[in-house]
Amino acid sequence: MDDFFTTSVLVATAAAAIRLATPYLLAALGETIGQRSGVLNLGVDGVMLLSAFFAYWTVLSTGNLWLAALVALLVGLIMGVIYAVITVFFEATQGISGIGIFIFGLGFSDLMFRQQVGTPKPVPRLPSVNIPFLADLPYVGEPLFQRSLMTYLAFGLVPLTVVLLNKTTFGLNVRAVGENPQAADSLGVSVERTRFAAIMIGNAFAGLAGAALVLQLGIFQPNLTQGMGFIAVALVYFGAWRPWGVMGGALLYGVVNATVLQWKALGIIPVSISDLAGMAPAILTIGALILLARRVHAPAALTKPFSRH
Amino acid sequence: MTSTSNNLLEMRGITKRFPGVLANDQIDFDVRYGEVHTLLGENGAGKSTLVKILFGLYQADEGQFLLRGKPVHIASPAEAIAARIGMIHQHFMLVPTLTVAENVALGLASSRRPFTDLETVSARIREISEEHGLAVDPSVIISHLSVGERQRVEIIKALYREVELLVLDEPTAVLTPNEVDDLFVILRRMADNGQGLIFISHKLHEVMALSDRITVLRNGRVVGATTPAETDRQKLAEMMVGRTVRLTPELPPAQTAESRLVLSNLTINGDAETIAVNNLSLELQAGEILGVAGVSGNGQRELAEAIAGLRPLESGAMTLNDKDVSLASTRDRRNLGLGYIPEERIPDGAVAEFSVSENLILVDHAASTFLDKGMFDEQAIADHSEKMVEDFAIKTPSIKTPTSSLSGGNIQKVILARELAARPTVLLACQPTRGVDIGAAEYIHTRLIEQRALGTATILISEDLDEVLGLSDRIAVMYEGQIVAIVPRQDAERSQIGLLMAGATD
Amino acid sequence: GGDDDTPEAGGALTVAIVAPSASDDLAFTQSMVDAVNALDREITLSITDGTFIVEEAAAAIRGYAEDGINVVIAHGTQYGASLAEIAPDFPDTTFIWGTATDTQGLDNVFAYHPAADQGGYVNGVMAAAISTTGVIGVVGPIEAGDAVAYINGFVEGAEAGGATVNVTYTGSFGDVALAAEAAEAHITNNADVLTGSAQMVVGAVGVAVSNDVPWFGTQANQTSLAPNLVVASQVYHWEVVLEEMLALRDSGTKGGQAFELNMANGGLVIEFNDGYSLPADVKAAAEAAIAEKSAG
Amino acid sequence: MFPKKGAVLIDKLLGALVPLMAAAVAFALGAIMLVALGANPFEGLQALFDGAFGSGDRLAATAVRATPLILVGAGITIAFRTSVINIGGESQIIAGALLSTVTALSFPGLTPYLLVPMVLMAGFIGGGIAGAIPGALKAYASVNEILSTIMLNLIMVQFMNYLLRGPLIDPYELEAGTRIPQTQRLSDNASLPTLVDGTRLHLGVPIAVAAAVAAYFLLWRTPVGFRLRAVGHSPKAARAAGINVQRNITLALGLSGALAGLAGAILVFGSQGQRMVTDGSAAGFTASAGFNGIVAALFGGLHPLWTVPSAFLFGALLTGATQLQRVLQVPSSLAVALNGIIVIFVISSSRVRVRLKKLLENSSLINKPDQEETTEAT
Ligand SMILES: Nc1ncnc2c1ncn2[C@@H]1O[C@H](COP(=O)(O)OP(=O)(O)OP(=O)(O)O)[C@@H](O)[C@H]1O
Ligand SMILES: Nc1ncnc2c1ncn2[C@@H]1O[C@H](COP(=O)(O)OP(=O)(O)OP(=O)(O)O)[C@@H](O)[C@H]1O
Ligand SMILES: [Mg+2]
Ligand SMILES: [Mg+2]
Repeated sequence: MDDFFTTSVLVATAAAAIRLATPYLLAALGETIGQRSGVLNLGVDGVMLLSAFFAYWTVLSTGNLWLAALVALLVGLIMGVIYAVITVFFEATQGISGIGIFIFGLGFSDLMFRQQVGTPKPVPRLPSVNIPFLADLPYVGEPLFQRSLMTYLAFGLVPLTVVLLNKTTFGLNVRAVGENPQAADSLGVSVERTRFAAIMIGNAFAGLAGAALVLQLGIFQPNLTQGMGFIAVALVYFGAWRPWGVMGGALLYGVVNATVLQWKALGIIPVSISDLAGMAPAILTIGALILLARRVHAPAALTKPFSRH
Repeated sequence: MTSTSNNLLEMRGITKRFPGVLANDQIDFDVRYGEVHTLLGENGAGKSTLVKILFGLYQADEGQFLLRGKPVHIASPAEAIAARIGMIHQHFMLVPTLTVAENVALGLASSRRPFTDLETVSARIREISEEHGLAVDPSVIISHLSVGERQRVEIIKALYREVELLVLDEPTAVLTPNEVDDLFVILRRMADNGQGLIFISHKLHEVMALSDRITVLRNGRVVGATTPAETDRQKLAEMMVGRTVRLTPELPPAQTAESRLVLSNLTINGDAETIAVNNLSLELQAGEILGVAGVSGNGQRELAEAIAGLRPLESGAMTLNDKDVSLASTRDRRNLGLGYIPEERIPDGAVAEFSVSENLILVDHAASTFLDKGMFDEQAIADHSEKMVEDFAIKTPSIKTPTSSLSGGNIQKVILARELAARPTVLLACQPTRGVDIGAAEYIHTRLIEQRALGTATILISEDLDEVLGLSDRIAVMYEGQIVAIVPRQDAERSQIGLLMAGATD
Repeated sequence: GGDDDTPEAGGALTVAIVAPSASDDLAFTQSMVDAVNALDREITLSITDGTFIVEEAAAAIRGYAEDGINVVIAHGTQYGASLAEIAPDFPDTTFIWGTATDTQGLDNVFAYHPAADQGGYVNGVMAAAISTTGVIGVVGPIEAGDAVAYINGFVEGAEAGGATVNVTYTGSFGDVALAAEAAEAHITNNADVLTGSAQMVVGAVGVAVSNDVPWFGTQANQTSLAPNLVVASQVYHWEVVLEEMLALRDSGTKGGQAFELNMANGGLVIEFNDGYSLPADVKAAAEAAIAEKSAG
Repeated sequence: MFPKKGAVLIDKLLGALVPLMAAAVAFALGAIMLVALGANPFEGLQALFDGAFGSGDRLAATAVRATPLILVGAGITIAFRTSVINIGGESQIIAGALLSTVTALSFPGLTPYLLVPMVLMAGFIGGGIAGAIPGALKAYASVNEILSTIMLNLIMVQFMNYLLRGPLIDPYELEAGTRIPQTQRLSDNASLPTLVDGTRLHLGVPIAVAAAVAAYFLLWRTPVGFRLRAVGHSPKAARAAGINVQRNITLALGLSGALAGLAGAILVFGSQGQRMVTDGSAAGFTASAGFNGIVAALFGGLHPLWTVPSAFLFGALLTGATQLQRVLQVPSSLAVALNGIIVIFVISSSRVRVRLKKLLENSSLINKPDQEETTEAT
């Protein structure tokens, strides 16, 4: 245990935690916006897989990381259009259509990978960018201010999302539509358009999450996300539909994962029970949900399709 | 006598079909500047449909209308608002988690796009409150407001948008007498300012009090138009229903016997951990109807839920037919002879998606008479349902019809049928005729009096003072979680009860 | 049923592989595909990969047998039970099954398994020698199969060289992200040499590359993953035992024997990467270790 | 009278046609993908078909493949009718498999007549518990079931890995040092008898079909199902009527999980492996039946009976995919992608169906006679 509580290890763990948290945070923030408008998207994981693959493929063939991120964003938007049409215009059951998107993403990214790439080849990873001065701070400098631009983007989007939801007209519409679509409709706010936009933004974020994952790992392989997208959805509830809360959840998740890995590496967790340790994050999330669930208020119209008749 | 010039709105030959229903049939209807024009009619007569068409929520199949003399086509609420038409729905159109200001700002262009400009909005709201005497704080969250206050917010929304034509669909269904009076003052002032109002209500004294003109619908057709001067409640009722109705039932003297329900020192918490019912005691006799009068929000709802077993007691005890039921489940209480007609017929009283038949057996579905070797005996259930539909004159295409497509009054009859069929010894009836047309209301009242004759002990909780006065052997007035007075029928007086409801202690 | 076959010695063969992971995973499955391609006979090869599920694999195995394929390689321990049911129905077909130490008494089934610990030991010796911090990180999937054998051998060799070895089993064959973070964790605990087993190590290799840390591979030659950081890979040359099996088949023995892949029979080979400049003495030590293991 | 019949007929027709059309479109897309992969779509279809129905044995394989989908699907419909969404199929399958495995390990010598029912019951119970947990969490702690079931999926996989590597691992694996994470081969007394010799068709198949039928009767012919549906539509009305909402929510997820658990037991004792083995992922054992079951249920219009043919269809798709890969060397993940597309189309089509219905009814003669009814009714 002592060799865990050394500055170098703790700092490294913190760094790992933030690295791990980045894709979760991006995906969960997007999902938050969608859910505040009353749309549950369980397809996040599928969208992440697709965008991750296409980002990887782009780097592989062009070597351009930024192009890759852009491509991932586009993939997210395309999936956004599809999901929006399914849920907003066809008023499909959201829980299940999300699963459809997930299964499709899982299969199609796998298919594309086997056809186009096959052998996983490492690609360049995002360089870490040091923030002047801050980067040199003791302890916090390395984990917080020597990160990749994707990480800065993810955490920078948190306050932006807060402003978007609470200070803009669009945000007001989103919150109204997620609580009482009939009321919004009766005041001439287009429920369809608002939800459509919210879904698009949400999926764009999911696309970025996929990019972040690949650009941090420098590799892709089938089912790369291993269910990250689903956890991202859980984090939205965990964060009580508030961006800061969601960020807290993502960080907590990152910390637990990073710590478990460190402890495995240090032999603090014996190999014989390493699987049990792997349950920790999920159990923690459920525990937190049990404590929080009663207190928080979910968007009243969440998962409820809207129509006038 | 209506010439386009002084007409704010003219609807001509409006027809609207729904699957299996002709909701509006060639309706002509107009509203003049500065008048309150009332739409009257039974449940399902077509009132809401007509105004929903006006507001762009539904599209008419036939007919067209002129606004300020010009033909217009309104495809959506947005267009209606643009045309300075406002609508106040029976079920509030407010976002409970947002503030008053945010609710008002919703859908309006902001001066600081893309950002909201709540300061300006709040300021304007205060001005409006001033002008019209509508006191509300723009910064409070809706869910913290009383029903009456929410109603005010709805009106502010309309005034903020400077509507010229305001539609109110059963705005008073959930208001208390005092709140209704306040509302009418405001509406009258708006009319005097030259705005036109369309008013929908099932309460005839309101209609008589507020209207300049009255148009009566039946089965989607206009069956007559009149003015308060030319008519009275009795005549109106007959116009609506198409037959004579007895508005005030007469009550044979009660033959009270042993006590059925005893509430001793009940204290009950409200939703917000506040004390809603405070040390309340009450005894209910067989064969009597005890009316509970009171301004809503004084603990009636919590009391009812506690009696039904849907809300725990903080302290006190409750016996039902001499059994202590303080901790008993709803099912146990029902098995002990409790019947319960909830305040909200949908979603509390009946399952909207269930067929009429399914709702009729919602409580007793497991009764042996409906079962055959553990499985449902479809035939037995069908027979039972058909009988209920007939006995209670429920207007429905078939017993398989989804309950959601019945009118409010008929849904209420389904619930009544179910609860009475169980032959309750104690009946808890909450707002049994809210939003129900007088035809149905009269019918429900007769049924309640029948039960009384059969020895059922009934608690009637209602905000409709006429109903309470008309039906009760004793009237208990609730104020701030306590019963401030119990007045016997013979010496009950409208004005005095009203004072007690308002908290006046003599 | 396949009865139009049994070709003459050394003649053309139809071979099929059914394997649990991707045929180009640079690990377990690819090692077998490469091996079959390395056989010097005229062979038409068809592959069904990514079928970890026994039921799917069984369908494929039976399907190939029905199509009259001469030799069906069931490249996964878990396929054993299905084989026990299918093999008897196709006496003319040779089934090759591994990794397994016995043939379940089926006379048209050959079994094979690698002594992966041998190469592990040699890699361990080299790792200990080139490590300056004396700390070495190992990333494993779940503590199972030849991964365990390799890692145990590696630990033994490295500790013989006086290094401390930290082993992390991520708990999954698939989770690249976890493998990567596990590698990062090792590096922060100042490991300056890494190795690992199974298909998810590509994640760990990525980390090795960006931290410029040497890497030891196993199962297949992983040089392509990090051209100048992979020191050496233990490569499975299944063709050695495959040749023996096919020879037996030609001579009419359709199965019934189990084979071990080891350094003695040349089935396990340490392939050094010329892209990495390995100190002469270390290479010498490695060769010594190889000789020792080859002696058995 | 006629018009109502007409309406019902139209509804039924659309009900059957629309999903099929949706599936057709999805398959068209699949064909396009095949072309993109440079394969001849007709050969592809041919291979799919041949792989699924080509021989008695393959037909049986398809049925076997459909079995867990039927069970999970039936469970999904029960949950859905109570308006709880069960994404936890994977964890419930595993829980059932584990408990039945332990049972078989504990009484290896027992006669099949006892042991087979016992392992099936164990699976049912194991899955039931894994389902009831999120059920209770939702009912009593208002934890969203979608999340708790997802989390439980993650937890159960790790738990399975732990058991199969440690407490339950085949002793032989330890001494041989190969340490494959699998149990020893379980007692043959527990294995499900095959119904047709020379095929894989085993007792699990009829059991699954029976379970689906039972689910149907439960939901629409018994008070238990009545209560579940009442709670599903309107918890408030149910509660006011004296129905225990919390208990019924728990029950719904419990039953849903129990059926999945039964599937888990069948996966173990109906398979040739006759043992549990893991590759570290859930799919490695369940073949994603927990998710594909949702697809099957959906395609069956969330009706237990329709789930059976629909599950068979997806079973065919999945077994066919193996052949597809063998013959055309097309990755079997194509089938997965196709599944996704089918879900998307079918789920969307249900709305299309409603729109079509409204259209037909409003335009056609259907409502006119009804009007007279309503008018003369006064
Ligand atoms: N969206 C709809 N779909 C189908 N039928 C409808 C719809 N809206 C109304 N109807 C039917 O049209 C008829 C008229 O309904 P409407 O709401 O206009 O009655 P109403 O006069 O408002 O009744 P109430 O006094 O109960 O409010 C009723 O039979 C109702 O069932
Ligand atoms: N989708 C629908 N299908 C059939 N009838 C409907 C539908 N929606 C509403 N109705 C009926 O249209 C009428 C108007 O609906 P509204 O919201 O005004 O309720 P209501 O009739 O006023 O009853 P309540 O006063 O209890 O709300 C009601 O009779 C209702 O039953
Ligand atoms: Mg109405
Ligand atoms: Mg009404």
